[in-house]
Amino acid sequence: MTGPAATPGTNAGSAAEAPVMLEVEHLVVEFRSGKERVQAVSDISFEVRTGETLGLVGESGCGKTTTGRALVQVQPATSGSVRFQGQDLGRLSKRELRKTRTRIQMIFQDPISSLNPRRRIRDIVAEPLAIWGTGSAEERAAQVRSMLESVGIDPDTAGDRRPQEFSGGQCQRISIARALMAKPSMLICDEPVSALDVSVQAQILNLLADLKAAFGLTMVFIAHDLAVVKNVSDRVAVMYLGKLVELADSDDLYRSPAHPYTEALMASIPEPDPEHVSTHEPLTGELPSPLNPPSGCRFRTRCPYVQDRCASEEPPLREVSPGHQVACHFPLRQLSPVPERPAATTV
Amino acid sequence: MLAYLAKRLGQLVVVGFIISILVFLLVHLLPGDPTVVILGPNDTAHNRALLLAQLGLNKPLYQQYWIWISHVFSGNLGESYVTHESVGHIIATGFPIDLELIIVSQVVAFAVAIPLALFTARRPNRPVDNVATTGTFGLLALPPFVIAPVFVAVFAVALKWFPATGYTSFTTDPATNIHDMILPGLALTAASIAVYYRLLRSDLISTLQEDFITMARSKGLSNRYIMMRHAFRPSTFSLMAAAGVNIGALLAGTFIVEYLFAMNGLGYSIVVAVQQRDYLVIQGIALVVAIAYVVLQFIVDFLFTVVDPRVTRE
Amino acid sequence: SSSSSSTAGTKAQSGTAGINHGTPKRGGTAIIGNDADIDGFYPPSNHWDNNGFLYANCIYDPLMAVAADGSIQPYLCKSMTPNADYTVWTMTLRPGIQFHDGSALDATVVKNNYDALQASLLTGLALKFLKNVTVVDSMTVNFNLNEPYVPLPAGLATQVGYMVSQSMIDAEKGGNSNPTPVGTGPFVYSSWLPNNHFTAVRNPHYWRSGYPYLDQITFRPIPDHSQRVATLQSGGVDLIVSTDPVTITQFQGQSSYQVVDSLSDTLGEPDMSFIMLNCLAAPMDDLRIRQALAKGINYPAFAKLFDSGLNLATTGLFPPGSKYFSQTGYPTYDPAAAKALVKAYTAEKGTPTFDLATVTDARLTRVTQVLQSMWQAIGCKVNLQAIEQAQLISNTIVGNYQAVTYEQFAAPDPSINYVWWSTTTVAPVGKIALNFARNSDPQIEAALVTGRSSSNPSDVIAAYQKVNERLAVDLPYLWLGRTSWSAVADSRIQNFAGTILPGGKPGKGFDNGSFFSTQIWMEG
Amino acid sequence: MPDDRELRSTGSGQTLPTDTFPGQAAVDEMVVMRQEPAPETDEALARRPLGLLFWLALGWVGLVVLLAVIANLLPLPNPNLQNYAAINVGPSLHHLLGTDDLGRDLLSRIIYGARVSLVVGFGAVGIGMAIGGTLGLISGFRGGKLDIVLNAASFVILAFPAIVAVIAIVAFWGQTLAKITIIIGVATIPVLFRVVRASSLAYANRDFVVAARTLGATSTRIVFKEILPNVIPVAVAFGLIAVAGVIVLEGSLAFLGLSVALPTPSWGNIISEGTSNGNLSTNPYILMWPALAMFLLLLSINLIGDRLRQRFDVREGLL
Amino acid sequence: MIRPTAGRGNAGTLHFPDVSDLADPLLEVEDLVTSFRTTRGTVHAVDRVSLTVNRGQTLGVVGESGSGKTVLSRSIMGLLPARDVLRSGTVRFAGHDLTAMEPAQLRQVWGAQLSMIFQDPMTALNPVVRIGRQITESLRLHLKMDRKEATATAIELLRSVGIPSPEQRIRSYPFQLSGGMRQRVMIAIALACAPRLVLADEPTTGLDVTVQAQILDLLAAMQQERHMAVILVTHDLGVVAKRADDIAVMYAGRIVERAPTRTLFAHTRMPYTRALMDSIPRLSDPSGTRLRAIGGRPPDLIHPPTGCRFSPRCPYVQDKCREADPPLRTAGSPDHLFACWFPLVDGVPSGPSGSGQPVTLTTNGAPNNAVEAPAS
Ligand SMILES: Nc1ncnc2c1ncn2[C@@H]1O[C@H](COP(=O)(O)OP(=O)(O)OP(=O)(O)O)[C@@H](O)[C@H]1O
Ligand SMILES: Nc1ncnc2c1ncn2[C@@H]1O[C@H](COP(=O)(O)OP(=O)(O)OP(=O)(O)O)[C@@H](O)[C@H]1O
Ligand SMILES: [Mg+2]
Ligand SMILES: [Mg+2]
Repeated sequence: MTGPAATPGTNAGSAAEAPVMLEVEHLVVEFRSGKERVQAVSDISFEVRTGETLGLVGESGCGKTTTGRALVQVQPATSGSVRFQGQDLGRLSKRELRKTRTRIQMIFQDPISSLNPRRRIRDIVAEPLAIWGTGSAEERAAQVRSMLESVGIDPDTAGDRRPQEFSGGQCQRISIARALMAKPSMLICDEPVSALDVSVQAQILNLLADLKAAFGLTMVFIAHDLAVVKNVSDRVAVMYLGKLVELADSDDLYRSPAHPYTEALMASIPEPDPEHVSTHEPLTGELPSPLNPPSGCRFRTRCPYVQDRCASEEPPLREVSPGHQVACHFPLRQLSPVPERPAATTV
Repeated sequence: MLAYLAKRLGQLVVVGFIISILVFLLVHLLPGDPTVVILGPNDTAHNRALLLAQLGLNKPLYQQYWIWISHVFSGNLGESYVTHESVGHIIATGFPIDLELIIVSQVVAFAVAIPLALFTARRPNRPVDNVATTGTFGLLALPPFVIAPVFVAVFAVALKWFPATGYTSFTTDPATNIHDMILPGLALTAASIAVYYRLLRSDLISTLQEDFITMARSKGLSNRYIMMRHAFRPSTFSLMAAAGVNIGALLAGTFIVEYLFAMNGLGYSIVVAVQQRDYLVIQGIALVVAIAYVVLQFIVDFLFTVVDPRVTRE
Repeated sequence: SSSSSSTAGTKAQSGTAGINHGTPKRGGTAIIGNDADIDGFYPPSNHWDNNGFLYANCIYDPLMAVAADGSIQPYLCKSMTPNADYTVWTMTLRPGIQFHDGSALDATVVKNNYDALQASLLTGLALKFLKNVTVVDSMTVNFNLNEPYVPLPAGLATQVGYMVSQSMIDAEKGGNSNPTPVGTGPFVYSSWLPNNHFTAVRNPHYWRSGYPYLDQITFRPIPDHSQRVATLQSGGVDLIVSTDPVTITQFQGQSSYQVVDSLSDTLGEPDMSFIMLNCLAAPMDDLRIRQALAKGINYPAFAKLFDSGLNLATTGLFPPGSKYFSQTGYPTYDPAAAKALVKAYTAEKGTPTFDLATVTDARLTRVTQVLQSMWQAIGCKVNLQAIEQAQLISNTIVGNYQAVTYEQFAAPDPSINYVWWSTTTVAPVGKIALNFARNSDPQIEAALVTGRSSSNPSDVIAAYQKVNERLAVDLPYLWLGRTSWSAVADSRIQNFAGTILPGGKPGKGFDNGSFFSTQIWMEG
Repeated sequence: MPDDRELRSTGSGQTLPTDTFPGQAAVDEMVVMRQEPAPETDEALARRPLGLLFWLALGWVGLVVLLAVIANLLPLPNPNLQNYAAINVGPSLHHLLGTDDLGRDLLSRIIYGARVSLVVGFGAVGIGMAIGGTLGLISGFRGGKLDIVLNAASFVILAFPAIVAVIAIVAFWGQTLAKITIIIGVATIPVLFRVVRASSLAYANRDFVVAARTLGATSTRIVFKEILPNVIPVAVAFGLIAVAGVIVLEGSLAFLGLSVALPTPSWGNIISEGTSNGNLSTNPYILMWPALAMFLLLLSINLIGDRLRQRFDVREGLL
Repeated sequence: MIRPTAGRGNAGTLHFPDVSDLADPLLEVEDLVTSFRTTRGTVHAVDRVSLTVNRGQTLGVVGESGSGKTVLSRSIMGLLPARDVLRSGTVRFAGHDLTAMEPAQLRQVWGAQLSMIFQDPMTALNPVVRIGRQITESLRLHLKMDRKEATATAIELLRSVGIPSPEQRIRSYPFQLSGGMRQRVMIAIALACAPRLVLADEPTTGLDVTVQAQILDLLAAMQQERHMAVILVTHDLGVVAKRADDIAVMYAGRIVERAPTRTLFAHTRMPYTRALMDSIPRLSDPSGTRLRAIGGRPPDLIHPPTGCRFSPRCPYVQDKCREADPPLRTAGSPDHLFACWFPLVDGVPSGPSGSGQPVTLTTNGAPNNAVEAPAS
């Protein structure tokens, strides 16, 4: 199954031709504590086109959140650049950056803590307008109302209340509403659904899809639930220990992962179906410490297909098929094309 | 660790230096000067000029400061203008008194506040808790100068359990020393009990709401064990921070109690020195107190790291 | 023996508390609670208050001392005789007296003592009349004066009469400003921890053979009055010294305590409590205001409030019974007259407004509150100031005050107070003046000169009566009473207020808060 | 310079120990457990019973404040009027609380004394809060050099023996109520600075602050709109305890003669008078009444603070 | 094997013999009610829940957030706040009624016989106590081990839950571990004394799939080894699908459907369960597929809706649903209980019934023997 990617989803039709909105080059983020340095993100590059949704997946602690925060410049990059609509965000002055803020927004991993517990929902959502002094008080109130309505929150009962009076799902929607009030062209969503139960999760994913359709929103969607990522993304990037290991169209990636880590990820997905039989051995071993990552390929310590070369040489990210990049010396696509999986049985 | 110590030492030097300048300026800005006290009624213009020259107080301030601070660095704090006692000796005899007062009062405060808080935090706002709260606030409303005479009337005059006044150093006679310290220590203890009790209680209440307490219960551990081993330690931060500030304030801040109990501690000595414009004594004590304060904060910070491993040094 | 019996016994013998003539016992340690510490033991560089003399009387002996009859008696010296015009006094020392370090008391050491005293910034002023002291022979010195000074022996019963050893003088000259005290006194210095305790032990080689009775004497300064009382009651000290009249009423009549006080002391010049007015500062520069203030004090009420009625109305420097006593004509309580005076003043210069300053002391702040209330009742506006001691002294010296509480003038002889009242020591406000009240009265000056230079006792008495009367006219001082010194001892302490001078005469026992410890003994 | 930042936790996102104050740590957990609230929650919150004690306490504080304010209008004798015919009389119809050793009416003195105590207590803490609190808020949020410098300054003030400074300043400057309030107020600045700074620090890197920044909020806006509302409950609760502390402190200064000039009554100096001149044994009422009034006020203030905190506190009432 | 002394007859069980018949269920919960008194009103967090768990079996409990899963498991344990809680009903565990036990007796059961894995490993581990001690303290308490023995056992336990170099890790504090490791430490603590029943409250939320799989496998292995029963609480149907023998679906404090896992997936009766399953994004669906969310919101547990609690959100709601509360009952297989007036048959609701009697259903040829649940 080589060749062009399968027909993209309904909403990704023009993504490939669309102009690049976000361009990440050689991004490195380091945390320092005392003498120790943790490279949470080590040298990753990717781009996101206008109107596209890029999914970002990977093991817990691999640097997804850090990447997301570096994109919106709340986490300073150690090196590398983030270009947004042609501007290098890292080089902007404080004032210029502040102006750019409205166009690129982030939904934080923990929706509850990203809302000020002491402020009323109405004020929180109106904050972007208040900051920029947009419109009169009444205009703002009207905008807040319509935005709350569109994220499925009743503005009449909710407006006067404070975040802690809402469930996680509602908080998530409120923080989405706030992010959208700024009318961004790009939205970074950091695990917006991981703590939510399936029904709330479904509501939010639908909402994002609607927004994307309505506003042509460009998104980076971070999650660890692969089914969710697949559902929302046009393309998916897989991270492992601070590195980008695979990047492909989502259907393509799920159909035939080229990196052993991606394959292991797919295999570990619990199917909500008691009849489903898993074909792969689950991944074993602990995530190596980012303090001293393994030499060569970082996945080699847990890779079932490891070879000598993996320890000595770091695999570069390269294309195995058009639009499908992988960082592996022995990508699964070349060694043995993965047989198409039997369609999961549904009830 | 070494780097940390070095950094701390650096802080100590800087803070000590700033304080030395401030103290120096402040005492020299005080109205009146030592000649008034020393010469008293013999304060004639002539005598005063002579005395000022004798004491080196006729030099420009910055020179005086320089002379003083360079002596300090060679370990010489000078001597009292009034009694001619060496400042080093005043501090050496006074510091242990403050230290003992602090130890006695704080040990008692902890000994009362901690068990009380451990006892009441499990069932807040119950009668026992209300009684304890009321009681500790009663203590807070009674300043040491009220408590001291009452204690003396009861425990010294009526019961003759403890001496009414006086201080014998520990090295001279440990038993008498401890005997002497009880009442003044208790007079200082009251306010600390209230503050510590309140802080620990409220922190304990928060801690007891933590999941890890339920987790500990789910292991079948006894309530006592949970309070002691699981709840207490994570609840001691405010307590330690408050104790740090409080103990710092007690350093040379015990004037009233030392005055009432006729103890020549630093608190008493520094106030007397201020009243007598005994510059070198004030400066010496203030400097030592400042250094002690920095060291104290160092200890508190260190205790933080002991109590909570998440807190790191640097 | 129980105190009641001993007190009763004492009364049977002498009629005075604190003076016992029973059989003395040897040994024991007396612990005395006093109100503050000495500032040092070297007479040239310290100034001694009652506590200073308490300590000094243990370590040192004075050249002269006051006897119970008011006469000045030789102590360390054998005799002292003036020349005809009282400008040269020849003193013969008692033979065989040794300092604690074994050195002998001779003419040289006395001369060296005076050289040091004269050179001192502190004591030099008090010895202004003294040209020098010269050695005549090993046991004889001459005091050569600049001017006639008749009451010189009384002057030598003060701080400048206490002789220290050559070793101390040398040590001081050598740069040790705090030399170990070495005297000829009944006790030998043992330890001094300022503001904690002072201890001296029996001098086995004391020249007054048989004395002292005690093995050891310890002084513990306890600054707070009630705590000092509590310490006595709890047995922490055997004797306390106090200025608070409450002490007297509290303990008088209690069989287990003996109380002596200075209220009936008629010798020399007593310690006076008064309000000092700055005669050069408005509104006190107007005599009418000073008069109004004097008339405005409801003295009977005042005495009842403060001295429990013990302190008799005071009209001047000398109490009835003193040889200097006379009716001074000091104004009595007359609110109507006071109001009229204030009214007159107000009409001219506006409401008299002034600060009444005091040190931060519970009793004195109470005094000032009462005075404020009384003076406001006659139409003055009084602000109370609590200022700490050093600043208060400083203010009074330069005249930066209007009215201030003061205690002063205790002296074996009134002449010693010359500088405080002399017109020669007045200076304008802002300049240093020893006449703090800045009262220039030529009549006082003349009387004072007579008082110190006349050898005729009746002239002297007349002179000081004149001073006293003039003060009642000029009103630089509003008398509040005598400072009510008292000592309270538990029943074990004997004879703390009775001392026999070397010549055999009884000495002045309790002298403004101090006493000799030579003949104290302890029972049981 | 000493810097709480050293005490930061590493990893694990738990609240920082130095920055902890009761009630913040488990907010998140709680929210997970919270069910969709009834629509009238805000009113319900307002109706949450504060307890009889709270109202008693509030009543007492209110009464004290009211009496102090309208003291002039009350049929009270002049608090400084000395009546030597009625010295140290016990409580009676004529003198409800008795008189002191100068025959002054104790009730009147205590009511007028409340003025001083309240002005000093609230005024000083107000000053400390306005300056120390504001600096703490900014310092905790901004960090960096500013924080280091302010910390060092607070440290220097804290390490300086306070009594020396007070004696010096009072000697230098005088003893009016306003001055005493300012002096004590200045002394509380570093303490309040550190408390507020600690909790500001705790919020400085919270997600909602970061979120506000991504929206383009300026630092000033973040400090006042995002951080301040969170710091206020802690600051108020601590401030109330500080008020209690300052009222007692004024008493200690009065004991040393360093507080407001006499005969202006303050609870502190009435207590101080009650312990001197033998009054403790002859007339214990002098000490007792103001001590009682002060005790009840402290207790009430604290109780109010406690209950208010409980109410503001998101977490309380869960378990 | 985790620990040589584990199993019956160890010191900890002496006070707590299993008095029930081995064939009887290990845990029988009957009419368990747990409510919280709050200032807004009483929150009926768990409402008349009955369930049973057999030895060695796994019961999955699923439901939306806030449906009472955590409260249920804490209520079974008896670990509820001391005040403002109402609990009634019985919890029989190994033949003993836990609700009737004194705290001192309960403490002998907790940790030793019955243990719990808490929902959030971040907060459930004491941040200032080394993990070693957090494991050994219950060993020392219940199994009377000495320090050395307990430490050795703790190391073994850590090793068995897959923590590398446990000898060193035992000295770590929780904050020094990654989220996955902490979760495993929690499991090690819960398993330390070889309890008969483990209540695992969302043991894998917030973990990525690879770690999640590891943990679930580990739990299953231990269960096999020790014949241990597990209540697996989760909102992720994917997790329970292959791990549980039975599944109970909770909604608004009640169990609304209960069946063996396969039966439940194959013949879902409750529209709610169905809706839950439908809202899961499927890997098999192409990217961008619209999800079928459940409309509306979970009910207010203070004023729950009358009738069927799911009725306001149920796509097939009928008048009856709003009026009468459906009892828990069976249809088809006797072990499939559900609370719905119009249960689904092959994905479509059965017809309305005017009689108010439970509808008799025939599914997969099962006998027509609907039984009213014994509930009140
Ligand atoms: N403030 C920090 N200081 C030090 N290390 C950090 C910090 N924040 C993150 N890290 C480390 O950086 C790495 C990446 O963390 P990040 O939060 O980006 O992971 P993630 O992929 O978002 O994980 P998760 O799925 O758990 O959210 C981890 O090893 C983490 O320990
Ligand atoms: N202490 C309490 N006081 C009042 N209400 C409570 C308390 N604890 C839980 N609740 C309520 O009980 C209900 C059930 O909560 P529970 O935590 O059991 O839900 P859950 O099913 O575990 O949800 P999640 O999936 O989010 O963990 C919720 O509405 C919650 O608000
Ligand atoms: Mg993340
Ligand atoms: Mg739960």
